[in-house]
Amino acid sequence: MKEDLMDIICCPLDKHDLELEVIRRDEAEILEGRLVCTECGEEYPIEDGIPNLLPPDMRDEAAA
Amino acid sequence: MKEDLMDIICCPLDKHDLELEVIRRDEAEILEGRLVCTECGEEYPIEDGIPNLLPPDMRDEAAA
Amino acid sequence: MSVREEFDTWASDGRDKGMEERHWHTARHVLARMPVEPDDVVLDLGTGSGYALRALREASNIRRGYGLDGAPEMLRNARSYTDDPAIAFIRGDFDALPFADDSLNHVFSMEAFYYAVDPLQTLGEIRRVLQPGGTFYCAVNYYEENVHSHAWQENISIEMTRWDRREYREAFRDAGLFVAEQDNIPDRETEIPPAAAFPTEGFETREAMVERYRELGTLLTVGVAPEQ
Amino acid sequence: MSVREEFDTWASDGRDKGMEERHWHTARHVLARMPVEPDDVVLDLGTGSGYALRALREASNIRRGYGLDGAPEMLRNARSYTDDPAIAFIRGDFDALPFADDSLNHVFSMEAFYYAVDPLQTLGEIRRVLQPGGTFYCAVNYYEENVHSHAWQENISIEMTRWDRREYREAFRDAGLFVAEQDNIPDRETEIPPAAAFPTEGFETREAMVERYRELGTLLTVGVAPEQ
Ligand SMILES: Nc1ncnc2c1ncn2[C@@H]1O[C@H](CSCC[C@H](N)C(=O)O)[C@@H](O)[C@H]1O
Ligand SMILES: Nc1ncnc2c1ncn2[C@@H]1O[C@H](CSCC[C@H](N)C(=O)O)[C@@H](O)[C@H]1O
Repeated sequence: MKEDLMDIICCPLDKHDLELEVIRRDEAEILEGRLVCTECGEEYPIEDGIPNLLPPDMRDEAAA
Repeated sequence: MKEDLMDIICCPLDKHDLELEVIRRDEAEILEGRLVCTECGEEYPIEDGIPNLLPPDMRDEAAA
Repeated sequence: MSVREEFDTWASDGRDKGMEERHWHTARHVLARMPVEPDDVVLDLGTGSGYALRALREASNIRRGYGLDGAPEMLRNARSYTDDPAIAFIRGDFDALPFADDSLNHVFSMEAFYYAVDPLQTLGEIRRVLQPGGTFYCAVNYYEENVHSHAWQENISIEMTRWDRREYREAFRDAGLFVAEQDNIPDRETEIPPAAAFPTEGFETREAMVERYRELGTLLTVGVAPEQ
Repeated sequence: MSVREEFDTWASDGRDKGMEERHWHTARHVLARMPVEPDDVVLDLGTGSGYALRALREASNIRRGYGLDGAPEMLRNARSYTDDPAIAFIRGDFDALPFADDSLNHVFSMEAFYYAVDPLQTLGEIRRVLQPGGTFYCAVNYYEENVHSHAWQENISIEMTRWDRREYREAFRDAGLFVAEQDNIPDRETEIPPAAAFPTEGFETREAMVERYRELGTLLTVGVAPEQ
């Protein structure tokens, strides 16, 4: 995902802003990282460049 | 025209309510009459059952 | 010349019925898209023969259909084509609508809007008379992208507004209407003769006629009234 | 079974591309109607292969296209089909959209909406994320009037909502969306074999297949978000 996505996405639960933590990136985008809700603290993973913003109770632990 | 039209029509100039003056009617509707604006007093003719709600400056005197 | 003078002649010529037949090819698809409910009140702007109101009453059983037109001969004819007590005709002008604020659920108009002396004023009036969430279905065959329509002005004494697709969207928005849809509705019914028959009176080539009817067809712009 | 389990298999089977090809017959007409402007941001709900975003970028040069889907295999494939920097994919659920209030100009959804666990909740979420005047183009082949679709539930582990035309309009309104349009969009491209070929695997008679594709086609309901 690219940084500009931050302008529009939010926590799926309480709709508050997210904070970006980059683990791995290339020139174009973030490949691995975390999105952390500034309100509830919930963490959403970024995997293979795709943010997983499923509500945590729908998240499957088997996710690649 | 039928009376229920009064619920919806208004003076084309100032959009105020109209008052109905019946000259001739049958069981179903008013055939000749006048619609008078309750605000500006402008008169709009009903001719052959059709109300003429053109703004007065567009009204042709030759109208049937 | 006035709307009355121009279009009364059309009505006396039988062109009201001629237009009904030709416009129906695309107007019926426009009408089919309208989200009308049985309790709705609908205005047909520049109603001509009044066919749109008759069709809406049959298909959707709307509560009331009002046809507004500036030409008394058109209205007299339209009145004679129906005895449905829920349909009524009113003489008036597009730029000074004689309807109360928020009094209508939908406004339909086929091949008439661009005759307005001041189309922005007309759009403002439409917004005024529509209830919040009410729609304006504006269908025209005369518009910029339809190059085959450009010459029509030569045969009509009323000045016609020739907007392109973008100008329609912008004008709707300038008048405070949301734009919900824009589409070209093909006329698949007008018969197109084989290539050997061209040039015809209307078209140089078969391709031109195909473009006019099957591709460009009728331009529909749908506006929605916001909360006032 | 979960969305992931059901639809990841589809993506691995190549059914994402298969759907793209089949749905394109009607989806392209739906996309063509959307009043998108070059500066708009559009969400594709249940994006599958992401074809709608690619098409919108090409046709209308929208500013950003976001594809949301619950199945990671779908998203991985969709991502591999484009290198357009204005298109991005997000894993999420229809009932808990991870988008800020008023952040989108349009939402498009083809053959996906009825998989929502709580479709009214989804509509509420769509209204929330749309800017005032923004549109929701909701296209489905699975709906009550399309009797030929009723059996589809048997082959899918996710529970599907089967509303009729009126239920779609009412649900949109209940969620606070204006209904601007409802239409059946025929599929004129799927080939229909001659009568002698019937019964086929899918249809008892040729008439049934004609009704399914040429008449019922895709049900489109267009909602518009009011001022908040
Ligand atoms: N400014 C104006 N005010 C009211 N009616 C007008 C008008 N300009 C044109 N008209 C009417 O608009 C109609 C256009 S012809 C189209 C008629 C009909 N809708 C159809 O599809 O066949 C004519 O009947 C004409 O009298
Ligand atoms: N509740 C939910 N949340 C997010 N995505 C969902 C979902 N239910 C179904 N989907 C996704 O919706 C898609 C439906 S298939 C349609 C794909 C595409 N729009 C097309 O026209 O071809 C699948 O990719 C599936 O993973």
